[in-house]
Amino acid sequence: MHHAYIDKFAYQDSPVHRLDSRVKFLVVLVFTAVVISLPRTSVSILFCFAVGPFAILVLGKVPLRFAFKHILLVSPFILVLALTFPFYDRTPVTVAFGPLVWDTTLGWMRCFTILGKFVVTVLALIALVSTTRFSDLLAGLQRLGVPSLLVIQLGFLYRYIFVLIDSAHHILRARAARAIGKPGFNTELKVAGGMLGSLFVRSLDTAEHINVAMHARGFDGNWRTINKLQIRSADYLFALVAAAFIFGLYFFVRPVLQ
Amino acid sequence: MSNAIEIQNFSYRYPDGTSALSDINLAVEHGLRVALIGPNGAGKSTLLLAMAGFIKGAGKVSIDGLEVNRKNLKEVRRRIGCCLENPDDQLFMPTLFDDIAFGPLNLGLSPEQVRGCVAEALATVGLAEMAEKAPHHLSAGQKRGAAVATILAMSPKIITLDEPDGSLDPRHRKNLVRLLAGLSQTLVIATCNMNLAAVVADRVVLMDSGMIIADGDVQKIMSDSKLMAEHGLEVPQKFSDSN
Amino acid sequence: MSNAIEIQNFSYRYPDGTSALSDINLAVEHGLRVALIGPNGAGKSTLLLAMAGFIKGAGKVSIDGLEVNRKNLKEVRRRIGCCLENPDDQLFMPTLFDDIAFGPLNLGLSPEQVRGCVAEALATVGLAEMAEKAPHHLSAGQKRGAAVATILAMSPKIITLDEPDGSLDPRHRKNLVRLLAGLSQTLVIATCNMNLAAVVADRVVLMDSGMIIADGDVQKIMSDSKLMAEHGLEVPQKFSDSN
Amino acid sequence: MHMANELLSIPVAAGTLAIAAGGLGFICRKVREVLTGDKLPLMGILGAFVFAGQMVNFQLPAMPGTSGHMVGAVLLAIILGPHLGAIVISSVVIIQCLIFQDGGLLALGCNVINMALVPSYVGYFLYRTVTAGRFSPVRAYVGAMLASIIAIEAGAVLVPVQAALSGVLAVPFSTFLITMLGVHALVGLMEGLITVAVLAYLQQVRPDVVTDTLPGRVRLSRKSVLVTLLIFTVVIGAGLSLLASGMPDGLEWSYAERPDEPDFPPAVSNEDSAIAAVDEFQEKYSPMPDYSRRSSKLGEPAGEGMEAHVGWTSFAGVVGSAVTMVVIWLVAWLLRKKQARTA
Ligand SMILES: Nc1ncnc2c1ncn2[C@@H]1O[C@H](COP(=O)(O)OP(=O)(O)OP(=O)(O)O)[C@@H](O)[C@H]1O
Ligand SMILES: Nc1ncnc2c1ncn2[C@@H]1O[C@H](COP(=O)(O)OP(=O)(O)OP(=O)(O)O)[C@@H](O)[C@H]1O
Ligand SMILES: [Mg+2]
Ligand SMILES: [Mg+2]
Repeated sequence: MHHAYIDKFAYQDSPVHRLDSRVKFLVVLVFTAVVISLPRTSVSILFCFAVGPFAILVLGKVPLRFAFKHILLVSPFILVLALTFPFYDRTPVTVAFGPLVWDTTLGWMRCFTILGKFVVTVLALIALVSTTRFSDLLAGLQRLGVPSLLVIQLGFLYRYIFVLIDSAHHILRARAARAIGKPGFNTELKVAGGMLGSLFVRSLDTAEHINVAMHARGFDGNWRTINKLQIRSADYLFALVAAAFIFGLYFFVRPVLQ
Repeated sequence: MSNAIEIQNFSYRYPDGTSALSDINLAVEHGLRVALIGPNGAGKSTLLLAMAGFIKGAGKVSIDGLEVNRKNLKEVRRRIGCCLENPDDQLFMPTLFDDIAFGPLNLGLSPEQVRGCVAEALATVGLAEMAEKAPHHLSAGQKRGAAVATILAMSPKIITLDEPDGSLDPRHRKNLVRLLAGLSQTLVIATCNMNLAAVVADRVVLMDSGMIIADGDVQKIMSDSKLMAEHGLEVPQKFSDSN
Repeated sequence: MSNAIEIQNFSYRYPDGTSALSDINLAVEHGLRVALIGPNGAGKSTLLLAMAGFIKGAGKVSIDGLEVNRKNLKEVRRRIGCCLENPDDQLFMPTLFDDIAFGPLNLGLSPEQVRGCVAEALATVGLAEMAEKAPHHLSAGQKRGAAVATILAMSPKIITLDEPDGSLDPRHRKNLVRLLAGLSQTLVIATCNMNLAAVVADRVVLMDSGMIIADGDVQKIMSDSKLMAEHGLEVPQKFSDSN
Repeated sequence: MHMANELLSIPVAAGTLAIAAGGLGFICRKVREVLTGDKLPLMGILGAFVFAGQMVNFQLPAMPGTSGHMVGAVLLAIILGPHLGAIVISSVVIIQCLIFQDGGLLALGCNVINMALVPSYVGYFLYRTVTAGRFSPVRAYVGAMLASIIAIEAGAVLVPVQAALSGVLAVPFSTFLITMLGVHALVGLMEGLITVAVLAYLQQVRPDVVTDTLPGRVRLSRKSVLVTLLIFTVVIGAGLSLLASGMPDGLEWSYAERPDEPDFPPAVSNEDSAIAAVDEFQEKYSPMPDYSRRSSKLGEPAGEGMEAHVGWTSFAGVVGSAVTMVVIWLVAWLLRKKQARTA
């Protein structure tokens, strides 16, 4: 599966990895909100904001090629939408960039802004996820008030997505090995239903076994975990720097670049 | 002193009507290593489930002197730890540490105690540095070890293991044997691998079609080639050499 | 005549960067039974996948003289039938009959021919009466047989099997050996069970860390205890007895 | 289907996040009372199943090269009941956002509403209505089909509505709406077919799963469903009428006044009452008023002096950022190299 290993860099070690997941999450949330509320036609300020996630990715030893490859993977929907702007908004504008001056339309400007915002916010999210173990992120979310039922679900999901995706792949392989001719749509559907059904039945079995395994270890309906999170001075420092970066850009640099 | 495991006239039928166990009688003393052998579908896994009270059938099951019933269930599960056939079913938390801590936490230990338990259990199976890994990033052999560690961390008096050597290569299998041989608890191991049974067990219980066919000395049962062949098994290397 | 399987300088890396196969060269003549042995993670399963064109790496793979590429894929799959590691993955239809009929139907056989194929394949693996059962009601051993039958029903010229003896008891294992010995097709069997390899194979290929370490005579390779131990394997009963 | 951050304004994002969080919190609390520990792994695994199930694709008949796959919300709602189904699908959506970056962090509220809450409840209610009484396979299949199509459409309708309320769209609202409805009619149809196919398979091999769980452990009272539907309808209706009134000719929809066509009636201007209200709301309550949204300064060609000024500062900004990035990268590279040498 193409993105099965999105979190593989989360298991490295670096100063960014050691930061508390709650702080990182909140910083990324604020960062995203601020980037989204930037003016709709200013592209250059986005470059300044991009420095933030870029720094995290570099400090966190996440290869940039990986991050950009991933952005490409998730971009089709927004790409289509962004490309509608030039069609509907043909207001002519003149853009000057350093020594270059050229004519274009407002639609194109907004198209690029949207794409730019998309890249910057996804980059920030990738920076978060690839420098934070998902288990830590979950623990952080729980401490931030997400209901524990949801956190448990997310934990199970994270654990078993890869197991079941592997099974799905294997089943698909088995079909491919024997699906040589051109079956009709009916057969296709019946087979797909069968494959999903058998995957489903197997999921039910797995769930039953896990239930046994949980109860075998004294589970009584109350979910207990050990708190491993702890906010240290490095986290305060990071929050401070991040806030200075985000709001500094927003309040001081953005008006100038306007 | 009471026996570690005592089963009297136990029978069980799966909801779809399959009779999986019929009239099982079994007593296992403390500190013994018992191998439960038998062909596919003999009822080995079902019997292990019955011991930990996961299925309720006709008859009586006692663990460490406690009768298994709804009231005692918690106490029973504290004394018997069971490791399932597929390690993927056993490891359900996002990290190995959380997974192994799950049992001790439910036992009500303090965070420090839990940390101690986990570290010790991981060290026993040689996965000390893997604590923060996600279980789905482990290899098959490591998963198997981790699954055993989840049980060890609870230090139950009795441990049951279902096909602990499935899909392991010879080297990993040897490591497993060494690990099992080093345990001091009462062990019940269900397996179709006669060589594993022969090497690890102090006593052998042969099952087929939901019944106990033979029960006793390892050498005596496992070198009886007629009995073994009758139940779809074979004499292990260890005893066929000596014959 | 061309070889049944011919692999030249084949390398493969999984998307996560694991190098699973590096510079594999292998040629298998028609009608041969080859055992692919090696420790867990050696790359056996990956190599089998490469043969049926499920993964594309650097290098060339030819099946029965046809190069495996996108254009030839359908024709290649008609000639090579591959049975996956886990029988649950192989059986996805509601009844055993449907499952085994799936391949022949895709080959474009008429309903009568399909019925004939299915009956024959089921008879070969001894599951003739089970045709109308749901696959998940079968025991592990029966599932394994059924998975093999799905391939047999298509009568490909070349069959690859991945750990065909996993979770089987000794009797079922013996049946499997008999079944495999009775096949006239070219066979490639990946296994960590040295005894199976020793009994069934005409030729042995030893893999480790994605490379072919040794390739040749069964007796010569498998009785070399130093070589075997180095790669986490062991000398099978057959050859250790004779030593 | 996944809503993106960029299509939302801060107030809409915050509002939908609050609604989604409130809704999920409420469901979790409600379910906690009746949920036994036994259901936890089942829910988790079925969530993972939805992920895996989306990999199982099949060829569509009409359009070679495209393939359909399941969405899963309706199937889970049928099997687990609406509350548990909603929680499971919500966690799927959250994982899609956090691990796979499908849909942004701010859009999470919208996505949970559109893809989890609405389809689960709408789908379950329709399925229940059709299959009410005794179970029969035909009813189940018809119900599942209907539930799938309508539940998915209901979620899909919300995407253009949310985008329009945020005031981001360039595409005319109606065009976007029709496109979304059209695409999702197909998605819903596929979902329906596949849900039926899976139910048919289950009916054959695990009839207990299909029939036993049908009533759903957690009952949904008809009244609460009707009230929810009512609120839902009112919100959508209000949103739609709000938008409709903002479109003088009902079709053209553009934010910019068009200097190229001086006679062109400003499609949406600050005078326009409804949009102005939204606007004012945004200005007032959003922490960062999006003031440049209709800034005429940008819409018009900039004056000579202005142009030069703007051009050079943005140039400086971009170059400065690029230099900073290079410096960061170099420093990190040097540090790593030093580390490698000492290690
Ligand atoms: N969930 C189930 N529902 C119905 N029948 C079952 C179920 N699980 C097992 N059985 C049946 O019960 C019998 C005993 O199964 P069990 O799993 O205990 O065998 P086993 O000795 O562990 O076999 P194996 O060596 O294959 O693991 C078999 O006939 C099997 O088909
Ligand atoms: N889907 C995958 N993604 C990434 N790495 C994989 C994947 N599947 C296998 N690998 C890795 O590729 C290597 C070869 O795996 P393979 O499954 O071919 O081994 P094998 O010889 O079949 O082992 P086993 O005896 O355990 O079946 C291993 O290191 C394994 O971890
Ligand atoms: Mg078993
Ligand atoms: Mg393998």
